[in-house]
Amino acid sequence: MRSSTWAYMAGEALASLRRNRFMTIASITTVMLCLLVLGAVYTFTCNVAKLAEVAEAQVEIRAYLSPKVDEKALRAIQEQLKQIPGIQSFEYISKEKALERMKQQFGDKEGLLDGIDKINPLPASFEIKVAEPSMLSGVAETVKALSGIDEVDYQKELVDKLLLVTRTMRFGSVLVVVGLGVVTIFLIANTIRLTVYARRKEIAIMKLVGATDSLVRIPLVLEGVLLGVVGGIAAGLINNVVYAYVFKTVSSSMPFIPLVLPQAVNGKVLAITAGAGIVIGMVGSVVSMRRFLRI
Amino acid sequence: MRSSTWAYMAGEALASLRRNRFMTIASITTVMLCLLVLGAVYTFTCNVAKLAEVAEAQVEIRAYLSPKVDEKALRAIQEQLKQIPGIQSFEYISKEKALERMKQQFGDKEGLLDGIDKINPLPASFEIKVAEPSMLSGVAETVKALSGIDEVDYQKELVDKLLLVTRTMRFGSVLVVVGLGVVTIFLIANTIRLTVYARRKEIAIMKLVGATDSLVRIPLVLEGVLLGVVGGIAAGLINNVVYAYVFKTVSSSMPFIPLVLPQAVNGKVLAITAGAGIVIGMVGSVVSMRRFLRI
Amino acid sequence: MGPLIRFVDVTKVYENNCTALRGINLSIEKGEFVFITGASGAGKSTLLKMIYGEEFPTSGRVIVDSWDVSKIPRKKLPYLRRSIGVVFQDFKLLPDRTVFENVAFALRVTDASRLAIRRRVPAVLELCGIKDKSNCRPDELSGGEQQRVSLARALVNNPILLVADEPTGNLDPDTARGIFALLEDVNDMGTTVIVATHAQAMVDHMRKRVVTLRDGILQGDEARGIYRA
Amino acid sequence: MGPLIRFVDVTKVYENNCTALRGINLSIEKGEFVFITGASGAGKSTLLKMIYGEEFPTSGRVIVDSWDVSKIPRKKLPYLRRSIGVVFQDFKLLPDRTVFENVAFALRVTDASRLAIRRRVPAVLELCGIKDKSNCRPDELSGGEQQRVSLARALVNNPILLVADEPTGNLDPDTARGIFALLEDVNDMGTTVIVATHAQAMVDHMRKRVVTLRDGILQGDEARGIYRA
Ligand SMILES: Nc1ncnc2c1ncn2[C@@H]1O[C@H](COP(=O)(O)OP(=O)(O)OP(=O)(O)O)[C@@H](O)[C@H]1O
Ligand SMILES: Nc1ncnc2c1ncn2[C@@H]1O[C@H](COP(=O)(O)OP(=O)(O)OP(=O)(O)O)[C@@H](O)[C@H]1O
Ligand SMILES: [Mg+2]
Ligand SMILES: [Mg+2]
Repeated sequence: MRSSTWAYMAGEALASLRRNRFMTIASITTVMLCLLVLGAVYTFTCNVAKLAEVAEAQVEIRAYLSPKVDEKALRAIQEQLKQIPGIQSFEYISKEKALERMKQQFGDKEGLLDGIDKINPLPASFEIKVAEPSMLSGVAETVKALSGIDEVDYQKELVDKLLLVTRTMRFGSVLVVVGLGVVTIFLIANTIRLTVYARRKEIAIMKLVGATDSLVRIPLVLEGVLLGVVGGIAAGLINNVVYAYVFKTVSSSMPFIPLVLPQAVNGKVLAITAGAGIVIGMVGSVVSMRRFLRI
Repeated sequence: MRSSTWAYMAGEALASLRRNRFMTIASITTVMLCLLVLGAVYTFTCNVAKLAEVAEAQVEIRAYLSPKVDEKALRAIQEQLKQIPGIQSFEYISKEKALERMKQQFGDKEGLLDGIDKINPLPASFEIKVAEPSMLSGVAETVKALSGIDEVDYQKELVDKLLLVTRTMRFGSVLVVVGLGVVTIFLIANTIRLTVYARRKEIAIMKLVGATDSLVRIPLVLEGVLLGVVGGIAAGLINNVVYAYVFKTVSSSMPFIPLVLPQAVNGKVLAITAGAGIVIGMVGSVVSMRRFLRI
Repeated sequence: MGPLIRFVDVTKVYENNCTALRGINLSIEKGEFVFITGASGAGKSTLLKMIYGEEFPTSGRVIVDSWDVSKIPRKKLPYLRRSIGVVFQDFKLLPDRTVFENVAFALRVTDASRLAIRRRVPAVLELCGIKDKSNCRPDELSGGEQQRVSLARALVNNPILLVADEPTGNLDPDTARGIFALLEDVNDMGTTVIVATHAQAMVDHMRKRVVTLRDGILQGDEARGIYRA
Repeated sequence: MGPLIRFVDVTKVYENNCTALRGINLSIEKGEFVFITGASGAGKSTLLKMIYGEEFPTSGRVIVDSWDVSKIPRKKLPYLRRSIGVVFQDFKLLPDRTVFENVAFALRVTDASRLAIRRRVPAVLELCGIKDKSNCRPDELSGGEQQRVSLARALVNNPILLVADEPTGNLDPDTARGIFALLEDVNDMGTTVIVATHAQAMVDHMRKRVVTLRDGILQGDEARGIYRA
């Protein structure tokens, strides 16, 4: 095709968007709203994943030292712990610190535990964080085998529960995003099909006058792409602005809730919405046109 | 209008759905998918509210008894607690029980605390649940004033955080449902507008042949209502089945997660989706028709 | 009683500034048979559209029966249109209904009974020679067949006024003659008939009143006239 | 070289079991001017539609130029259609484009240059007497004007074959005469012209080949014939 034909097709796509203003507005808002929801759910999902991660990072192994362990033996154990793969970090909790913590747990009423001070039945211990919650039992075994370690405890039940929940959360949110993605594709494709359907007679006329499939299809596909890109970018930007605001509000009033940084997620959201807009707009118009081109 | 005209209009709505099969399918799927998402989010929201409620129910006041309190004084305090409005329930924790609990908190290593047994520095206490977390401070004050109560503690900071989070969750989920409701209205109305738009020429012809607005409008509105009701009920039923399944799965594998009973939410979801379908279908078609009737 | 239709100083300027009619003054009595002639684009269709309220005058007044069409309230318009049968130049058939349903629709708008519809529609289809196509949709018909469906719809509820815009443009001379004979019959039974047409031979043969437009101006109005453009 | 168009035992039965053509055998040489006549519903439009591939024969073969239209691959169809100019009975104008754009579209499909479009389109609009409506959309035109736009579009890329289905049904006799003169000119310059028409006076006056259909059967084929239906 000569370049003026390409120029014509591009111009035609734009002109058609202008002429069918009603349908243009209807489809852009549809694309935008669908992708807005998709983007929002994706952002939410990222935060769920982050929450799961933070929760898992709380999990730790407590290794109680035998009372016989002296300063030198302690250092030896520390050296050994550093060698064990899967241990991310560990902290030594002396007998005194353990008692202090216990008192704190009982709030203001420290005086009540005063009697215990002289005895201090609490053992010294290590608090060990592992890189992956799944490594817990392995690391626990290894640590238990070290000489000087009396007992190892990692609240297996609680950890198992936690892992079950976080895994379900991750799986559930992937499921939700995929499901919503499918819904979005359907909704946008449906709208584009309706706009193409509304023009089936024009398509037939063009074909009868001798237009090739491409000459009919390219402007319409361009139209679909333009609808998709405008709606998608709008959805992405709105999402970005709103999330930045939510992040600011929540992290100032509830700093203890771990949120994903806007910088970390906004780019992806924009890419997803714009990308989905383009692809669905294009594929949607190509597919919906097919049957009307058979003339 | 005579009854045969009404019959005609009803028949016409059905016939039109059949004739425009393509648009019928497109709009029913749109209605269904939109309301599916709305229903799912509503169900999720109910569970968020439940979670918040359960979390808030964990909040309790601990009132420590002075060591001087004897059997009779204890009974007097219990009587007084029963009178205080805002207290939902309370439990007496004796010194022995307190110690036992502490031992449990330290897991397997009970032996280590053996020495403490003879002393038992822990005080007896009441665990008090209030009806509303907002009543906490008031109830705490009242309880503290009782004779025989040494100290009152309710982890104010933690409770404040919790209340902030649960309140935000509740507010957030209302916002999400409302926002998504608006999106749903737009999406469905858009689709219905496109289908009405596709028939603007037919509407014009009917008007030119002498049809009143009602004769054109009623069948089209009936169509919109049918689309809405079918899509809405389908969405509601799918939601119900899926949630029943999710509930069964989660409550058997993760019984510690508090989920709303399907019986408690499914009816509402069905009512919401079917209701929204009908209303949006009806209003959507009435509104989109208006400009095409001016002929 | 005055004339059935009166145009008083009617001018029509379309939105694109195209002036279709200029200062038209015209009276048509009840029971008349009038041909409207004129070259393509002279304003014949525009004139007819003002009678049944598809277009409204930019200035001047159009009075039909007791209605002032130029300022009829939207609510009343359907009642005016029902009393007028219109054969549209472009047929205006409902594309996804059968021939029967298309014709029946003009009865349904008048809230006619089921029985009336079942009796009247086939009779009119027979009259227009398309009874065998009752169950076809318009896009399954030839051009001339569609035109006759449009005519059948215009006749079906015995209008007091029949407005036909080029009702035989797609018909062979024989069929056209039949249609004109039909229009004459309808007129004989009291219906006022206004026909915009290019069928010179028919106009010349029938010797009815001929109103001629040229460039939107009323150029001629002869009682027993012949075709002029 | 054989004839430009050949119908061999062509029968057309539409999906609703309506038989539009039965065993048609017909040859049209390059450069001929042929009228197709016949009553409304005789099958004229169906016959024409088979030439440019809007409908395909149920049995038999249709050969146009070097193409076997009855089994042309979908990909090739546009190229056949471009070499044929068609005036559709129902005009088939693109509703949301101007007259200029509608006519230009038939050039665009041939990948014509911008210059060619700017030169050729106004010339053809002039020829058909609708140059002053260049910037109007079809719904701003009278019936006859739309018909002439359809004609202009058919002529614009100098087709080797012009197929006109009732091209003067909405035109006054004077304008119609002009159009027929135009068709004769085009024919004189070498284009084969096939016209389905009910314009008895014109057919009788021009004395060209007349092919007559009746109920889908080829009823007559006279070299210098007169109108028959
Ligand atoms: N909707 C419209 N908008 C703008 N201009 C219009 C419109 N309808 C008609 N016109 C113009 O008004 C003039 C008269 O049109 P009209 O349809 O009345 O002609 P007509 O006499 O019926 O012609 P024909 O015999 O070709 O049907 C024409 O020049 C036409 O272009
Ligand atoms: N798409 C279709 N589906 C079914 N039947 C059709 C279809 N098109 C035409 N017909 C039927 O085929 C027959 C021939 O139609 P055609 O359009 O060829 O007639 P025609 O000679 O052009 O008539 P006219 O002069 O009225 O235009 C008619 O009886 C018509 O009802
Ligand atoms: Mg006209
Ligand atoms: Mg025809």
